[in-house]
Amino acid sequence: MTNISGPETPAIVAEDVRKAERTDRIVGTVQRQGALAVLIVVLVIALASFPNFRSFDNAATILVAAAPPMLIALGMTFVIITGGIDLSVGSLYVLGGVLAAWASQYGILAAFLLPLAVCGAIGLANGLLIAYTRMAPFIVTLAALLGARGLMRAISSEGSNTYLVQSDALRKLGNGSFLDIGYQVWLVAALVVIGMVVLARTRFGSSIYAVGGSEDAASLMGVPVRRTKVWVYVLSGLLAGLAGAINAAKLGSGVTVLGTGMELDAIAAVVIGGTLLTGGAGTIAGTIAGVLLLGVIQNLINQVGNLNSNWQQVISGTFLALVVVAQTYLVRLRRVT
Amino acid sequence: KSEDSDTASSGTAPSAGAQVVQSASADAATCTLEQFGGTKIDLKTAKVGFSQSEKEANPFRIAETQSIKDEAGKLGITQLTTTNANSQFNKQISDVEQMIDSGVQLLVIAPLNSDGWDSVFAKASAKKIPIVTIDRKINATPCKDYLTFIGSDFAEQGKRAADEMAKAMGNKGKVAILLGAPGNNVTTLRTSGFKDQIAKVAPDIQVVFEQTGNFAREEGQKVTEQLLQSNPDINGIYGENDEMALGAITALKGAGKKAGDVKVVSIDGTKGAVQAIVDGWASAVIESNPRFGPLAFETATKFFAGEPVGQDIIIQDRQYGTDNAKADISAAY
Amino acid sequence: MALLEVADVSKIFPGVRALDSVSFTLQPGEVHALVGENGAGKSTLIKVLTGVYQPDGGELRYQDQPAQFGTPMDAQRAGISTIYQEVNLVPLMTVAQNLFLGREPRNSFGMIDRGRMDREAREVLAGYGVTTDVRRQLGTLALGAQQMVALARAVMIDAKVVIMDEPTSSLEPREVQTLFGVIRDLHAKGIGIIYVSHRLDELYEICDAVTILRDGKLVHTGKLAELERIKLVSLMLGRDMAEVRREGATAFSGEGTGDESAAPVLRVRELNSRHKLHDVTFDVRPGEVVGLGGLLGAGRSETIKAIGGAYHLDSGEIEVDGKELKKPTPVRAVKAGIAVQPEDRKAEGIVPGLSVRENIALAVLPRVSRGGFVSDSKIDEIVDRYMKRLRIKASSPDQAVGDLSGGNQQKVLLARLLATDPKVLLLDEPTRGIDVGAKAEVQSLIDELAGEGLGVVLVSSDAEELVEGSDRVVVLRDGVVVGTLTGTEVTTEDLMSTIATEAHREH
Amino acid sequence: MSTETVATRPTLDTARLKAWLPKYGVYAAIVLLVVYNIFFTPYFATWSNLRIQLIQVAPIVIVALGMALVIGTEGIDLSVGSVMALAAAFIPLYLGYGVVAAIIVALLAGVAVGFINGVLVAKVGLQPIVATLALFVGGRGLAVVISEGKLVDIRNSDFLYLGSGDLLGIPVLVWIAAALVLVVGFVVRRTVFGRRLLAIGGNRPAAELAGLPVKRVLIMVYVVCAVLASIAGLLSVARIQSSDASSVGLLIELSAITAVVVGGTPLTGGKVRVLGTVAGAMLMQLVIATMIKHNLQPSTTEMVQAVIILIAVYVARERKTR
Ligand SMILES: Nc1ncnc2c1ncn2[C@@H]1O[C@H](COP(=O)(O)OP(=O)(O)OP(=O)(O)O)[C@@H](O)[C@H]1O
Ligand SMILES: Nc1ncnc2c1ncn2[C@@H]1O[C@H](COP(=O)(O)OP(=O)(O)OP(=O)(O)O)[C@@H](O)[C@H]1O
Ligand SMILES: [Mg+2]
Ligand SMILES: [Mg+2]
Repeated sequence: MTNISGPETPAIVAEDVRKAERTDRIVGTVQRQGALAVLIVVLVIALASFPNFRSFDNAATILVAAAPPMLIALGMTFVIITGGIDLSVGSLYVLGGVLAAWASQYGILAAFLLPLAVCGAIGLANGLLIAYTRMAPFIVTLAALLGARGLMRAISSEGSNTYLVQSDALRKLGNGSFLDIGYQVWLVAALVVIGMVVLARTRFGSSIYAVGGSEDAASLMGVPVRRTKVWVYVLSGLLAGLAGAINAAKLGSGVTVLGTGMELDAIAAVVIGGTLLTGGAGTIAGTIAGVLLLGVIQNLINQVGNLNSNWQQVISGTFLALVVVAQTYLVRLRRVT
Repeated sequence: KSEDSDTASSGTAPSAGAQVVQSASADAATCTLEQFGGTKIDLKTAKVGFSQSEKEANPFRIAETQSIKDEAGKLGITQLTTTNANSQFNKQISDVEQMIDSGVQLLVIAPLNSDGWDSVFAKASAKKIPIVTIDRKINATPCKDYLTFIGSDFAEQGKRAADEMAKAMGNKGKVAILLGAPGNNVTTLRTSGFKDQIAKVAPDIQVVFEQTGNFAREEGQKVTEQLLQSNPDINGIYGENDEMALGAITALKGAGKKAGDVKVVSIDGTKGAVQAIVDGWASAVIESNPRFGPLAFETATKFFAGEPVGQDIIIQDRQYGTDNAKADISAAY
Repeated sequence: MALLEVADVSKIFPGVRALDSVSFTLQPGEVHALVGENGAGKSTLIKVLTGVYQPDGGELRYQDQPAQFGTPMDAQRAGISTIYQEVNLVPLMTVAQNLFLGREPRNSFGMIDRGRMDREAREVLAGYGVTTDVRRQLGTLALGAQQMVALARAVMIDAKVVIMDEPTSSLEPREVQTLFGVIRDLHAKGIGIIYVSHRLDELYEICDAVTILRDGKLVHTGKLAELERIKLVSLMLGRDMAEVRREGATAFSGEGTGDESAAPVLRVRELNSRHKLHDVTFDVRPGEVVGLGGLLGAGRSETIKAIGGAYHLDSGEIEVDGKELKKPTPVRAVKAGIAVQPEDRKAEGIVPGLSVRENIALAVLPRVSRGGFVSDSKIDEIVDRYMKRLRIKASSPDQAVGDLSGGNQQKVLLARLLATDPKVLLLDEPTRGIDVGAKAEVQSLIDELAGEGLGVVLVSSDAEELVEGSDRVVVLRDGVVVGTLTGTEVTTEDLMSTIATEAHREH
Repeated sequence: MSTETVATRPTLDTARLKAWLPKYGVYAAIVLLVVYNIFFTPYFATWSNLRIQLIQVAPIVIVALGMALVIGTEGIDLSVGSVMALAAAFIPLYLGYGVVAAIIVALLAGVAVGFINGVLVAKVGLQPIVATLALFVGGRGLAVVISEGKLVDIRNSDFLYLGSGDLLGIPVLVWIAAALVLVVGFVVRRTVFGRRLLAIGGNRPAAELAGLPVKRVLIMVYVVCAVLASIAGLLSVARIQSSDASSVGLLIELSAITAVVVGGTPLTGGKVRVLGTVAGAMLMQLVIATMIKHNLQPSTTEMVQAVIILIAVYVARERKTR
């Protein structure tokens, strides 16, 4: 905006800075906040029409339930901004839970370290394969989805063996609360804030956007493309493992029948949050809105009550389509210049 | 996938298929309102929540949910909320928590999994909400974490299937197991019960093949097709639910087998499976009864009235064989 | 003492020897031109020098030490900074982020200091005459401005060697002068510069030494001043000097072919598009080449795309051959006889994965098919005709277009347009980034097509090309037609003054 | 899987191998697996076994064909399983009006779903994975609503002929799949639609500017994919002799995508390998069959599948040329 050009150098880009900038800003804001706008609308309607929705407890339940998906979607946001995708998170989530429950016999620290180590290692394998062999992320992580589930079944006698959480500290973490809001919500909030700072304020964050925006350009500009890619998958794996661990803490056991379709929910949340699947753009704030939106919709469908489960599916599908279409049009509204 | 999916026709035929409680031994543990620490309420005006685990996409689940709703209607319970977790365990947990938040006073839960209910118990016990779990048991302390369990004994079902299989095969031969969905308690118990009993009553029967058919007819069929290629000398197939067994029968027909060449025994008691006995393709079907409504509310009424109720209410499952299939098919669901 | 030196490097791609024992030396403070036809191996040599590719043979020495760069980052750290020919920035990131990517200023907590980054970015860019909000997405900037950002980025690090691969291909004359100012500065500081360009004037203006590549082989290296222009061209093309001498600066005949009295084949009336186009009006008669002049961002590309139905119009009328084109879409425009050659060949022109054959036939599939089934013989006929006519060099019609050199890609694109039998050709920078030989061929082709009665609209940032190629020039500024040059007015001077005076009057 | 020879300097032979492997690696893998089975799996080399494998793979092949077309346009379709469920739900409802009527209704359901997907992708501009996710979730729900959650036994023998009948000693199901492979192969290679589809996948803006009816082609592609899925759905119903909307085609989208990618079609669009897709489906089928025949547990099966997918895709991966 400020025109610092010296008197003798003529302004080369003499476009109408004012209008271009305004359009730009609005497009950016709406794209980033479209999910938030939809979320607010939905919340207002829900508050007005469902008395049971209006309680603090209900809000706390929604937040606690949204904690693991939030972690997974956080990792997914990083991955998707680089232009990748991670289908393995659902399996890693279950695996993380089983490992955490098993390791809890050695204390709470072990209960976190083991799932983080194993899921991080699988994320690392994903990342290495994707970064160094140029195999499509979709297919590499699809294989990891199968592999991690196989591993989970292998260590739980084909899933029939549910390990119980042995550590009281871990159970407490899962079901205790601070200011009446579950510990896990605070933990997730802290990680989300760290994630935001990393993405917006560190060189690693810049690299993530650069890799997704244009991989070739990024590598020519000296961005460590491969290292960045490896790291986002490691992060995604770690976060999925952690999500599994905090979920195990809440459930008190390493439940093996979880997590199917979790990766698709996470992708949906991220996309609803305005992150482009093609990479290069996206925000964590949007992802938060996306995750909460899905959680609230679920809660509302229950509030309506006594709906046959199949109708519930039809309604969720329709709602998903409506939200994404609305979001797209909000963005488009300003694009037509 | 469900452990019990079935052929057409839902609804309840109260007279034909009502659940019957196994006569409990005298010293069986009971629970009273006092022991549990709850307050007396009138069910009619109470808020009641029912959490279903799987989609109402198969007769067992349809019959189960319908039976709860019908019975509530019959008893004049107006504030019944039902949720369905669509086979997603975390959703079932938050469904139940949401119902607790909204102030339900009695919870009936068909759990998706036996473990993992810590957070629900924490919330429910704080408010002293009694929980009746139906069809699958929860691994926790009755009369404390939850009130009582009403359902079948899955290991027992497996054992009875083994007895029938041994009988049908003349105590010798090779048998294949079509397992249910991996990781499911029902699968585990129906498998262990069957294998233990076979080893006991018919040691000459070898279990040569165990593959999952995920409780689904199509997968039961596919797995059986492969099985018949690699083990053409198989004599018996144990399906951990009727659906897989029916898939197996289709595969047997496709492979040119005749009715009775391979003995088929399964669990559930759906019309289709019982019909297969009549047609000669299946040897026996062990029932697993889904009509929990009357028993669940009867137990709750007794409990709130201060009477002791059993902590473990095991229902009697009937069984169909060549002798009674034709006559009793109307009782199948 | 050489700054950067390679001896006998080779680079082999499947099917091509892109570099064949090439040696090259760069002295400190030298501006070294690297020239050659499209596909001669210039970009490949640069990529080998900067660690993008590993050579299949040969040796690299930097500051008299044997060197090997595994990645572009290694080369950058060692002080070799490069503006690559193609993509080199990230369009979705802001201008400032692009400028500082990988070396962002950080505060004491190790976090990126956004405020400082933006401030410094503004200051740096102002030095290159670019004044814009540095928090804008780079992709929304005009190509020229993007190129300037890339340049600023390359020069900002303490480089000892700056490599520029066709930096001026999307720059305005004025921007080119700014660039040259920067080069002279670097030169004075003793920094070595490798400069790749197809514009010979520029080479002679700014370079000291020259290295010429042909088909991946070194054909000449030495002082540029000692090499006659004609000689340079003949070395590049591997052709006889006399043959080259016969042809002028551009291959345009310079003779008007338009018929003054004929009814216009294209009538454009009062095109309006929010913020970009305002009442743009002009005619094109059959056989006429109408140039669209103006600075970057003047709206030339938008005008062309709007006529081709690919840019949103709020109002306006377009008539082709007397018939109105209602609600233009690309499909309708092609049907009406309009063919558009977009500015960005890679992103909007060719389909790189498909063969030459399929690219040429792409727009006319219904015509070469019956009942939805394509007829190979009909396609072959068309492909054969245009490959011959445009002298497209490909190993076979089944070669993927992405593997061709820039000039040949451009010709394939033109062939696709011509195959639709258009009445009007809209050409946006048809000779950008293609070598002298191919350029001449394209230019004479444009003449030839106009001679056959097509109406042609020509956009070119090369003022000489625009002036020599056009019968008339319509000058745009900020989406407004500010003047039309006809007859003897069609000169570079008149063009510049029209742009300049109108610009003054507006401010 | 044959190993790639590592050489310091590319010689002609390794170059040839490198060019050959991506194209034919999947066939080589099939051959290896078959050879292994012939030696180590009893009763493998029998006609009836081949027959079973072909029958089982047929529905996946049919779905994968449509998926390959969608992937060729740089899209993806998650809703195929739900389409199969919808087709399955309609069959028993309309079988009373005759086999043809039932089939037409099932196909129309496919057309409708494909149309919605196509419009969401082409006109609204949603990203394919999200656009089809909506119907992935909602479609099956709708199917189960339509069928009222009931599993219905099918007894119409004409209809069952499609699933279990033979023609000239070969199952009808296999004939149909083979015919569809030929048709799709022909469409991709020889029709205007096929060429346009590839151009759109290769460079959509270019295809738009060249005046191709991009939106129409995209909608068509999704319709074709959904119709193929509904064919697979009705054939599955005919094969298992009952219609169960809640289970038919469950998770088939992943099998189909795997088949397509293992078969060498890149997810980045612009290219469709029809025979490769068939081979990809066949390879995965053989892997699963081998596991089952050797009575391995699901955990092992899953892990082995993961490894085989990785190896197959690694070998078939496109080397970056540009
Ligand atoms: N990655 C690659 N894979 C295969 N062939 C390539 C690759 N890069 C370049 N080539 C081929 O190598 C030769 C040299 O290409 P290069 O880009 O170096 O030419 P150039 O002199 O820069 O041409 P231009 O003036 O068009 O930029 C060409 O034949 C080109 O097709
Ligand atoms: N003020 C602006 N705001 C956003 N984008 C702009 C602006 N000015 C130019 N651009 C973009 O920069 C590119 C070049 O601008 P435009 O097409 O208007 O110029 P032109 O006269 O065709 O110049 P040329 O074809 O020589 O690049 C276009 O892609 C356009 O969208
Ligand atoms: Mg080049
Ligand atoms: Mg332009």
